[in-house]
Amino acid sequence: MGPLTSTFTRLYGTKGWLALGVFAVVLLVVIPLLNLAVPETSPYHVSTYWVTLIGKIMCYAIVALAMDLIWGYCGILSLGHGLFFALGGYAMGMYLMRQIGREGQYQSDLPDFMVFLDWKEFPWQWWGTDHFLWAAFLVVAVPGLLAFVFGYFAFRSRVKGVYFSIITQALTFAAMLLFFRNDTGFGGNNGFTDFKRILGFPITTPETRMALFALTGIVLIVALLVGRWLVTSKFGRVLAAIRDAEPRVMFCGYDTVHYKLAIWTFSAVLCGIAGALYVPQVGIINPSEMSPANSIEIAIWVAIGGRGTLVGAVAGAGLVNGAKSYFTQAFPEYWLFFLGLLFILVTLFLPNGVVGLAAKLRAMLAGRRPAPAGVAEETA
Amino acid sequence: MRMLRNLCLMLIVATAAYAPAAAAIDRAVVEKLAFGDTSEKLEAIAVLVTEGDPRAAPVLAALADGELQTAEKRVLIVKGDRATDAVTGEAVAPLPAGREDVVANNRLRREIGSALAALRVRAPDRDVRLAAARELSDSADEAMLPLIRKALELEKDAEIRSLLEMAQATLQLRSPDRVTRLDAIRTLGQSSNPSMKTLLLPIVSKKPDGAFAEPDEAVRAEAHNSLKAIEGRLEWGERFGLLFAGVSLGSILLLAALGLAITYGLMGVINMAHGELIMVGAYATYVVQNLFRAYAPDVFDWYLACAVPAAFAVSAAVGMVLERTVIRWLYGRPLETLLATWGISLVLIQAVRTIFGAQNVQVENPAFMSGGIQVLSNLVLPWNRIVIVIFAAAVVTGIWLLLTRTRLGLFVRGVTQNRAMASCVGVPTSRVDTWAFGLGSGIAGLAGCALSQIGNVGPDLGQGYIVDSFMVVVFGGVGQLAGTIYAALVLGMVNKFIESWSGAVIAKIAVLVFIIFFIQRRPQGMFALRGRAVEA
Amino acid sequence: MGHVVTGELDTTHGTILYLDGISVSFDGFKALNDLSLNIDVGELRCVIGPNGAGKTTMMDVITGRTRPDAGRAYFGETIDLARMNEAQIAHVGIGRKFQKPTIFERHSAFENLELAMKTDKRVRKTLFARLGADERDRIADTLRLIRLDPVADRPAGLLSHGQKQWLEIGMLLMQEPKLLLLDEPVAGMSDDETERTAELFLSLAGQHSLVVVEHDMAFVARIARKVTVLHEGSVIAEGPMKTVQEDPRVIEVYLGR
Amino acid sequence: MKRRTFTKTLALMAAAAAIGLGSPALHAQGKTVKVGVLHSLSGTMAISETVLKDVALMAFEEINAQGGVMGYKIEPVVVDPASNWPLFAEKARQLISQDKVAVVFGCWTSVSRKSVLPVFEELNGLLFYPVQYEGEEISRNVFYTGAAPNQQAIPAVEYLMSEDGGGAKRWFLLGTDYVYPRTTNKILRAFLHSKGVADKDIAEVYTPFGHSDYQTIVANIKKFSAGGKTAVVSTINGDSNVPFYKELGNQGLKATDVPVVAFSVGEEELRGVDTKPLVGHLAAWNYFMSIKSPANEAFTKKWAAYAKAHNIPGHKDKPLTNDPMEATYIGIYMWKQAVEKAKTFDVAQVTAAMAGQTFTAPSGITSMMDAKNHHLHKAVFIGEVKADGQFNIVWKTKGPIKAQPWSPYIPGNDKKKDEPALMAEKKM
Repeated sequence: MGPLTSTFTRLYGTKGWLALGVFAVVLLVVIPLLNLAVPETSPYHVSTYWVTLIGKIMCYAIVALAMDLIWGYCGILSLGHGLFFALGGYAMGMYLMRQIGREGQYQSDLPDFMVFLDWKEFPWQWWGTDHFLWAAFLVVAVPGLLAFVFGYFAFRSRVKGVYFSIITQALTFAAMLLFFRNDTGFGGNNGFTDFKRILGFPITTPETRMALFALTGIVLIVALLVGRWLVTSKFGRVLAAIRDAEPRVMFCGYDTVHYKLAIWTFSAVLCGIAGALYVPQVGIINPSEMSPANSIEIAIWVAIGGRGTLVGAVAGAGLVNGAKSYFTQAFPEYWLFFLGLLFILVTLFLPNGVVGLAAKLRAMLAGRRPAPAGVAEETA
Repeated sequence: MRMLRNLCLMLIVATAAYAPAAAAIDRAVVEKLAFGDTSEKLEAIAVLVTEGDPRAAPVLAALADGELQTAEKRVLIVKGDRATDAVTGEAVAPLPAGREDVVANNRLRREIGSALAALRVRAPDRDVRLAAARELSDSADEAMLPLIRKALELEKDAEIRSLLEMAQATLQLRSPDRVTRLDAIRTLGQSSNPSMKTLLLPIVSKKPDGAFAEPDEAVRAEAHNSLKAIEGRLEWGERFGLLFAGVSLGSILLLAALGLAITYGLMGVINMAHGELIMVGAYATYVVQNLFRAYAPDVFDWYLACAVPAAFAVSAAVGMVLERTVIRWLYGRPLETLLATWGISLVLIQAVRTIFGAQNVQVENPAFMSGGIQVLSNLVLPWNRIVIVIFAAAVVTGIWLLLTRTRLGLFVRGVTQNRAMASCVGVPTSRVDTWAFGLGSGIAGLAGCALSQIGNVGPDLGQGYIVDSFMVVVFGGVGQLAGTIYAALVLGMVNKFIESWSGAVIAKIAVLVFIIFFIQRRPQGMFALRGRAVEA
Repeated sequence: MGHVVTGELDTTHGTILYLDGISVSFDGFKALNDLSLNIDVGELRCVIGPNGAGKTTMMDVITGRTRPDAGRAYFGETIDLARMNEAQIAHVGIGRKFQKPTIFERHSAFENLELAMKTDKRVRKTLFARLGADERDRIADTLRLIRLDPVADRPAGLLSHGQKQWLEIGMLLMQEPKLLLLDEPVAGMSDDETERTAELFLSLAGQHSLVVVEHDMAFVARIARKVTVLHEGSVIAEGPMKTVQEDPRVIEVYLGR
Repeated sequence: MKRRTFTKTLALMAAAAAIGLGSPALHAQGKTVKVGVLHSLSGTMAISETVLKDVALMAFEEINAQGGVMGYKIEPVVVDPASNWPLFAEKARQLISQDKVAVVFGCWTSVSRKSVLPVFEELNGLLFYPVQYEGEEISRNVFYTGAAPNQQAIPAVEYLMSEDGGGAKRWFLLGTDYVYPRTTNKILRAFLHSKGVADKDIAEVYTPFGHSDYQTIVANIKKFSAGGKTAVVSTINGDSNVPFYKELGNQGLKATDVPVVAFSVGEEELRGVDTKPLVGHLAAWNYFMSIKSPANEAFTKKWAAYAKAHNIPGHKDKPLTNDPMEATYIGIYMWKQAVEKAKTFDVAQVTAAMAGQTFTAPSGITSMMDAKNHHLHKAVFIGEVKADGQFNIVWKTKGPIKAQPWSPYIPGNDKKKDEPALMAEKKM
């Protein structure tokens, strides 16, 4: 058994790989075909509406995955992950704004809002953002660097549990207020909209949309695999050990600050990438992505799906956002009742989320006693 | 202002009783007042003032209050469903149909304000005179100079005299006589009223053509001195105002966070529905207010006496129901309480939206909480804020007494410190949990009642306070009631001091960053107990 | 930072742990008051004392959890413990067992030992770490020693209390420390298990240095060569069990006035 | 465990997707036409937008009772974008491409409009936007039935400069920090400059969204007003107005000393305020509930009856109408007229038919859709707050004013065409 095959089997069993394969084929082959090749009149046509909706949800799923890595596996609850998501989005947004060129309302090289504020040139934050590669670097670097610096100080000072959650919330709240200011140079409340093209391709054509969709699908699958690789490695076991008994890990000789910092930064970078994929698909980025409520919601996706299982996080993001999209159209006046009740019922009756429920059901079908779900409850 | 006008009105009605009713005011002038355009109305007011007829006062007051109406050619003063003829003062019944409002704008109202003051500056009642003199001191116009002079001759009261002198000085600023001008400027320099600054500024500034508006150098120098003197006095008002603003914001943060300090700080429930419990309290206040308005309008001003316990009871009841049905199953799983209570908050918001509508509802301040107390000429402390500061202090005292002097408090402290042990010694832990959660929720309700007096009452009310509340509790140190109190005051002060020179947005950001750095320095908050490191 | 080893352990004078005049106070309460203690290489030392005497705080100071307000703590001749964090201290060779067994409940017994095993514990190495055959053998040996080999794959949270105590001791052994600090190692163990633990400790002494904090006097008597008695944060007596038991101050502390 | 659940989850996601896919995308079948309503019913904007949904439904009901549009009954499709801007875009796409609505009435905030705009342009949908806004935009897919800055802000400032308005010399421009106040203040600053007001006599202050503590700002206004006759121009966003006005009233700043003119405060915003201390403060709108005209009387009565019949919380006890409600109502009727003129629901033809449509608005003025620029010609009213929360109209324009979405006070706008760019030019 070579190292590669052993890694292969370590990640998933045959069934798991099969499921992942089906998932990949649906995302990367079936949906694109149904969208692009099947005529709109056909009942099998998948409309652009569905493509953008699923694309959006996949971005959320990547964020949920990132959240699960730190919360589910390392026990660090961040209430500020929306910030990293938004920063990635803003980095990509800057590039997209530069791509508009002179097609804005004012036919200027500057984005409309800058013309409007009487700015004569790009502020320093915008340096180099007309190059895709630099923008792509920022997508990774800005959330990563911020997370690294913030995490370094917070973990070194042993800020833990709820205290950590609250200061991440303060961080994203402060950033939101900062970005809301027009003087900050990111378009204030209106943020960035009305993108025209990406890498020279017009952004609203079905082909570009599909390319973005497929790219998101690939990133999601890669993120799943990398995440899986991480959590099944010894590194993953150390993370879980930190979650369950951090002092013991320290007395074993591990410097937990480094471990936490590594996964925390990775998680932030993943969020940034998700944000960068999200912005061209939904067509807007605005500071309200950084609102504390949005970040809380990310935690909720993970909890609904099932904390500590990567698939659960993905499923949770899909379920909650799918439900939201459906409810807001089917029961526009009452959907908050349904959503609220869903949260309450899941926490009360499905402590391990939807995935936990699935496991329980299967165990019951097989006539076995359900496996002890989580021997020790998490330490907050 | 309105109260003053009403006072004066009563007075005038009283004096009018002695005057022969037949002696009416000039019909032509009143008609000009009612039917004319703005400039004609102003002329009519000037005429009424120079005549100095006290019977003109009710007509002017009615115009300012929007109570003057016309019915064809008649001019009426309409109060509720009773009307009197503005010219003759006779009662008119029944109310004629097809009445039109006589519209007053700000300019008219301003003129009327000073005209009324001029008319009553010789009133027998000292308080009325004082109010009139105060009004005149910054709004008198040339035409009133004779009236003021006459009043000064008769006036004995030192305070009123000084105000009248001030009023006279404002009018003498433009006197052609240099000495009079100098005197006037010196008099104004003793004032601490910002509007005097307004009057003095033009004297020292240049006209568009570059020449000074005031040709005399000595007068300009004197004006400079006076301005400096006024500004020096104004600065104290600003400083004190800033301090009060900080205390006031702190007391609001404190009220918002206190309930959370119990449900979260002591009980460990990450209660995201805390904001909504505040909102429930505010809506309870709204309902009580409406009941009073409908059934007991006479004692409307006392509705708060009823609303405070009602807000506490309703929020506490909601909290206890939540505790019994949802939260009790989640003890020891703090992060799951976060999710469940977030769901609860969504449900509560939507429930309120369904019942009361998405728009804000009106909660009126009782009369005694409207307006403010004039501490310095440029510093008015609003009553509602003062009351809230006192209320916050009272709530803190109440909680402290409850926790230290009662059996429930003893139980709560016992359960929060060591649940198992408390249970062993016979404390009914589950009932204590319910009561403690109810207490925290009830305090949130009290906060809602207080907040309804200064801000919006709408379904989103709670959302605006939840982040701040958590910041306060965490900053103060979880589980430390005293920490919460200090944290609220510190954050309120810091916020206001930064805001005074950087603006509201930066101030808020700065406070958040301050909290982040502070937690790095003291990861357990301001009042953390340093103790033996607890294992695992 | 993190893994900068501040010099090698130097025990040329035969002392492995050297505490001098350590004081720690919490909000005015003196948990340790001018505490001095020397442990020799290969020694098995028992520390006893009533509740609140400062035993656990002393361990906290040695392992870097609590910083002393005053005094010096040296590991060997050269390593200043007061300037290092927990992980560094663990790395230079001090292992600690908590009063309440602290293991990774959701990991299997095998994984618990794997995580504790002495190896390069930096992030990068851990990411790509694979268990070699000799490492597997070492873990298997330790599992047998602590008699957990039949339940190696069971989540540690499902083990009995005594098994958890043993697992924690096993984890300590995997760390290959030079000095073991053991806080109430036999609490909750059956007589049989206690006896086996005593044997284990006695066999360890010599190659390792051990500091055992224990309330079980029978156990202390069974293993102790030298006993230190703490009271109100200071050492009030030190010596063989017999001598200490007859010390009037010790009797006074234990029986009360 | 993870492996096993993965398959399950996939099946679950597929099932969820299938439910959505299966939802019928019916087009105007038989004698009904679908019309979208895109207003936030939850989240921060619900406070303002919910009532627009209701007034739209009222207008639909009324039109249906009169026989519908060209004989087609209107079938409203109400969705809740939940004050979430990306969700606005998603819902817009859904309304146009899934539900195939003929037209959408919706949006309030500028950012929500900016978010849906590319969707409407891409799918060639039709949006009626009913709220006063900052201008600087003309889209061929949008009709703007609210005021442009020259239909609200500039007349108000002119009034305050006049002798009747108090002859203000110093200006305190106070707003929430977002694009509408920023633009409005920029235009006003340029306008004030053109009137000879120096920069030192203009203060511009912004507060964050949801700001609720106005102690410092009111103190600053007081301080500023010591320098000369001052007026405050408030573009504070809806929700923050209550705390601002309460503070103003309580700190004893009277309208006779320092009048405040607001562009976002109407009857609905004052619902939550005790207005007695605010008497005399001003608002500028194209409609007030207190306007006396037969059209308005009919409109307010209809609304009161509708609110009662449909048990709309708040409005059933105290029905209020305001400017955006009127603008929504005008938009719906103008759309109906244009459809009937074009004899089709086709967007391009309806758009063409919209030019020059007139409608006797509840304000009593005959509003006309501009032949080119997609904005309404509207009259401007300035009202003073009365003690009962209504407004006294103290000034109004002689007749309707043409909107200038490209404000002449912003440099470069003189070159702008006063009509939407053609499709060919828009193309990338």
